[in-house]
Amino acid sequence: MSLVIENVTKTFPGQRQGLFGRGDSFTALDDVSLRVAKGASFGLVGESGSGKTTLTRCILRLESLTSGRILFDGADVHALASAEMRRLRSRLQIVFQDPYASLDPRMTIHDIVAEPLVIHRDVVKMTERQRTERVAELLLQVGLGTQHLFRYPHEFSGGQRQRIGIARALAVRPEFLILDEPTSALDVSVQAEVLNLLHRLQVELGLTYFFISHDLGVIRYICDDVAVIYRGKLVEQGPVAEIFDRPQNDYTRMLLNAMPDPDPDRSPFRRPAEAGVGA
Amino acid sequence: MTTPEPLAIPRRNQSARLENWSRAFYRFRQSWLSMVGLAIVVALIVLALLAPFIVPYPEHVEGVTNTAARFQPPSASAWFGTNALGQDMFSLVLVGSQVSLFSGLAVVFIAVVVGTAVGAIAGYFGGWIDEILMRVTDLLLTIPSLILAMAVAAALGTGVFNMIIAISLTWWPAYARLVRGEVIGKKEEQFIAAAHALGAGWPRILCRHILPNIVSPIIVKASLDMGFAILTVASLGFVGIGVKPPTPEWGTLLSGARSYMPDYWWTAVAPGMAIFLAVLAFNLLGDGLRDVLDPKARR
Amino acid sequence: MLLFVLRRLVLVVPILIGLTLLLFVVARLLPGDPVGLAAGPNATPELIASLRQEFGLDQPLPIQYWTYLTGLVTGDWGMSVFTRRPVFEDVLTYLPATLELVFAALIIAVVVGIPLGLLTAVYRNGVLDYATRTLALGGIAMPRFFLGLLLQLAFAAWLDILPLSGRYPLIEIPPETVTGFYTVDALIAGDWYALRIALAHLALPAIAMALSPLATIMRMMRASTIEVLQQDYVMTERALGLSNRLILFKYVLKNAMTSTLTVIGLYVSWMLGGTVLVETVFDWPGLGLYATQAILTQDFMPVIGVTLVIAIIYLFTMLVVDVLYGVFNPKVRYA
Amino acid sequence: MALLDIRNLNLAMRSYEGETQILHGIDLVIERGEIWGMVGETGSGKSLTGLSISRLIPTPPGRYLAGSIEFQGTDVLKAAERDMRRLRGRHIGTIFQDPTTNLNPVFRIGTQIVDVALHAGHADPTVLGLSAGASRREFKRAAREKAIEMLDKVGIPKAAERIDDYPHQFSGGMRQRVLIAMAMIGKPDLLIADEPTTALDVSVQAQILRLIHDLVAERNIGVLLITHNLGVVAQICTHVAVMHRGRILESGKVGDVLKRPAHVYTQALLNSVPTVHTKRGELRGLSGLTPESFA
Repeated sequence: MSLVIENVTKTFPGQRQGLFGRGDSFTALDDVSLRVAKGASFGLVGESGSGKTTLTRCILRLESLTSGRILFDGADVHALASAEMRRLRSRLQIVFQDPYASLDPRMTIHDIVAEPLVIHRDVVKMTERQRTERVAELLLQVGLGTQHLFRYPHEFSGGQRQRIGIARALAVRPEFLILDEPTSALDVSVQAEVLNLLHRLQVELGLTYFFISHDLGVIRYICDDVAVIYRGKLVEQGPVAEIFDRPQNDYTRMLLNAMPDPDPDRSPFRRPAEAGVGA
Repeated sequence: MTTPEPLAIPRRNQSARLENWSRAFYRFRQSWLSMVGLAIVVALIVLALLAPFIVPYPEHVEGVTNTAARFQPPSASAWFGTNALGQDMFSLVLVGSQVSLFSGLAVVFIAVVVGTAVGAIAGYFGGWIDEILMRVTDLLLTIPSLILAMAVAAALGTGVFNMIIAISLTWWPAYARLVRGEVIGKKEEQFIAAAHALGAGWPRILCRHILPNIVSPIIVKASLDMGFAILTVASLGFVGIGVKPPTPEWGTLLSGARSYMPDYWWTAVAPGMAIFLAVLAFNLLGDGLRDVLDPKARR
Repeated sequence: MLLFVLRRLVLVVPILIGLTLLLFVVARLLPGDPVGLAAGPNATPELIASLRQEFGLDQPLPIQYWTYLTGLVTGDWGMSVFTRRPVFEDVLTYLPATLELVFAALIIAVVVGIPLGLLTAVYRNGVLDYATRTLALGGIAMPRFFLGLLLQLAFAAWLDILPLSGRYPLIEIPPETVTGFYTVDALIAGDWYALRIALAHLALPAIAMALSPLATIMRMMRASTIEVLQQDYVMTERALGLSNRLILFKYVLKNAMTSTLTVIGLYVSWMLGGTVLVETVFDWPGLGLYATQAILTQDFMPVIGVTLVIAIIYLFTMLVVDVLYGVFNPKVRYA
Repeated sequence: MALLDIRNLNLAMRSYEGETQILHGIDLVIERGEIWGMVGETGSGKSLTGLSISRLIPTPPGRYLAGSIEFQGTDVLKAAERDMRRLRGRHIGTIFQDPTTNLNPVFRIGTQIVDVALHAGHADPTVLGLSAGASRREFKRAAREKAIEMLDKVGIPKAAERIDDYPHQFSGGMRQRVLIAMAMIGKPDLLIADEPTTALDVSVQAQILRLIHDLVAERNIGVLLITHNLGVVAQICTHVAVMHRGRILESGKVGDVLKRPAHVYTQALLNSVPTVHTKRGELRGLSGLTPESFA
């Protein structure tokens, strides 16, 4: 089972100006090709406007493709009939960036996590009682207690909500998980716990990760391979160790240098004399 | 896997939902203005329901006149005094509340149902469906609602049912625009993309995710609109296109009283104040609901 | 900017055509027999037939609509069966009275509403704030026609300082028409006596019409000012030492105006539609009275004429509001 | 006497649920030329401390229970509003986090920056290179000139033309530069920057930090940089104060605090940041900490 992206290009039509005129179109993805093997942890690094979110929406068929193909386990995602696509969705899930916006504020935690079980009830045959037990089991799996199963999202912290998002994604036992900057909205200490949780889940459930982030430290910690995307083009791709230690592309090199490192001695502003001595 | 110790699953008690509502009602109780509004609204509805049973002079309501007791000022026997035909104003106004309240309710109900349906479909599907539905809505919005309602009511003939149809015809577009805007706003939220990614179809997304999240602005507008619907019903009555006599209606009563101003002022003040109180009550209620339901609007 | 205005104009045409079609269908298909009413109870069949022929009511509907449409453009808006005069002529005579009333009410609502909204937003929860807010709630709830009656009762009947109704006393000669607005014409003619009479007659109906919009504009202005005051850029301006007066009247006001503008635009149509009520109370010879008589006699051509004029004025106002919105909000202008 | 001397600052904030104390005795001294980092997680009270220095927290709902904030000798908490207004913009410059919401959308950027320059100019004409008696027109002309000069200095290309553009015509990075120009145009002695680069991409963040560093070195001013990002602190700050739930747990030179942290919370924070060198499994969040460790 693997994800193959072949020469995907996506252009958005320009804004409609007046009745007839149309602004210039915008190319979000330009001939992107990459492969994610089963069980691997593939990282995609890019800044805002680089097209990384558009790519995830294309993989999930929330956006159409201008050209190119996306194959999931050999099946062409954008050619599937809607029924097959629905079944495929149970094997491919996503965790979003903003813990405050990715959970329906009007639903209890139980209903949120149980929703995939309800949607795919033809595949996952469960009674109401079994669904509740499965939800409780999932919450424990992501490190949450079951005592506030029927509470609403606004009663939880950012870190807890992100765990609920992960529980929902795991409900129908997917094989492939897309993580769209899952920890960038969290405090650094909470981020560490969520990253460790994700790592543990991958090992225990044999999941394949497609991990999107602008934080190179997070990518290094979670991913085996990485691709760097800049203005819709993949500028570099390969094993993390290789790319981080010997970047070939200027943009990658710039990103690596710009990333602030908590060790003062590595600061570009620090003239060696100044380090530790203070002005 | 973690060791499968017994899962402590709390009963699906409604405590969470209950607690939510009690906290909302606590905030509602904070502003006494909204409580006053709620009290009047409840009183009005109860009075309107009980009107036929508690009316002091039921025969006046059927049109019986008592010209001997013409133009009595407000007194113990006739709290609001009597009109040109000697009928007890209090009874007329009391029973008149039935027409105003229930037609107002009917107009808002029809407008909310039709408007929400049109707005949700136009907002969710966009494209040419949105274009067509919105052009029709804009078209109806350009027409001054009162005149069109008058024209339709006059052509279809007077009567409560025709009046309700006439007013709601020009009333639903406002809801269509409101719901369309809200749906377009909510459609972009991440939890909607999440529902898509889970494989949910458009009916589930629209009804289970989007609509519950836009219910508050609709409730607030509906409660504010109740007052204005009563006002429009009374306006039609005032212009002479309201209900067929002898059924009493606040607008017609006020219009009738006009010719006897300024000497017998109470014949006009009674129905006038009734309209004012009803509209004020629903506005206070609407304001209170907006502060509770729409946290952003908490001033 | 011009392109922005042109684009908006192009969008208005389809709505107008749609409007005439809708009105035409509504009027034609509705039951009710204007000719019968005009011809009188004991009219002979021949008289009714000739009347129908005279008004072209016997031709097939599409033809009637086409002649109607071409007529619209050339100023032939059909005949009023009741007044037996061209609708276009009637509309032209009654329109200025309604417009004068609506503009006067709008000016009162805006001139009083905007500053009051701003003040109550800045001095939130003060005595002024609570007083104006409760008054505003009362203002919105007060039916215009009932308010009209009360004003007549107080100022005309008991205090007798303002005329009870009517637009101009019959015994007086109104100033010669330039704009059709008595107040403006009197000013142009420099006839202070005529101006005083015109204003005296205009005062009560304008106030009755203005109270509800004034209250809503005030509340809208207050809400949007409060929202703007909570924006980040106001904190930055305050952090960089700009005075509260400069921040409020320059930086906050312009932002708050953008959202209040749309409400003002909507109120023009609400007022135009509602003139019939105030005109009935004050016997104000405007389009409202004319429309009411037409409706009561089921004479559909004037109703279409009046509704069309009011719809056109509404579309024109919305265009002006959009343009002003573009002036206030540069992002829209470059869209 | 120090540029900024905060002593035992205690602040409580009232919400409709009641009053909660936010700052529990903050002590901080900043001298000219020092770039102080104030690092802490959400809810640590770092932003409120920053806002207190220019007394931007309205009271109510805020209430200062105790302590003082002395800026060049004057106690900010007791100063008259008029004096405070003269301090803001002229002696204390402020930058906030989100460039998309900190510029007034319906005004040209020139209008806003010229107004700030005029304010500073009236407080001290020499800022605009004018004598006290200059006319209004001269003030306006000098202010616009200074604005263009400042925009150019912060790296806005073709500043003379772009001064009349609207905020929505600039990128996030450019807008942050405009905000820095506005904060620096009054020649302040202290710059308060609340998460200035959090909303920006890493590449733009590096340029903005470089800009702040150069401006500070050139004008020898004090800086309070509020952030949750330890990397930013390590990169640009000379000193750092670690905050947690309204208390400064540890403060001192960056080299000491970040290399040899004395407090267990600082150590835990440092261990939570995944750098390009962290090996998988090394990350440990705050799991090891108990409430006692903050006693």
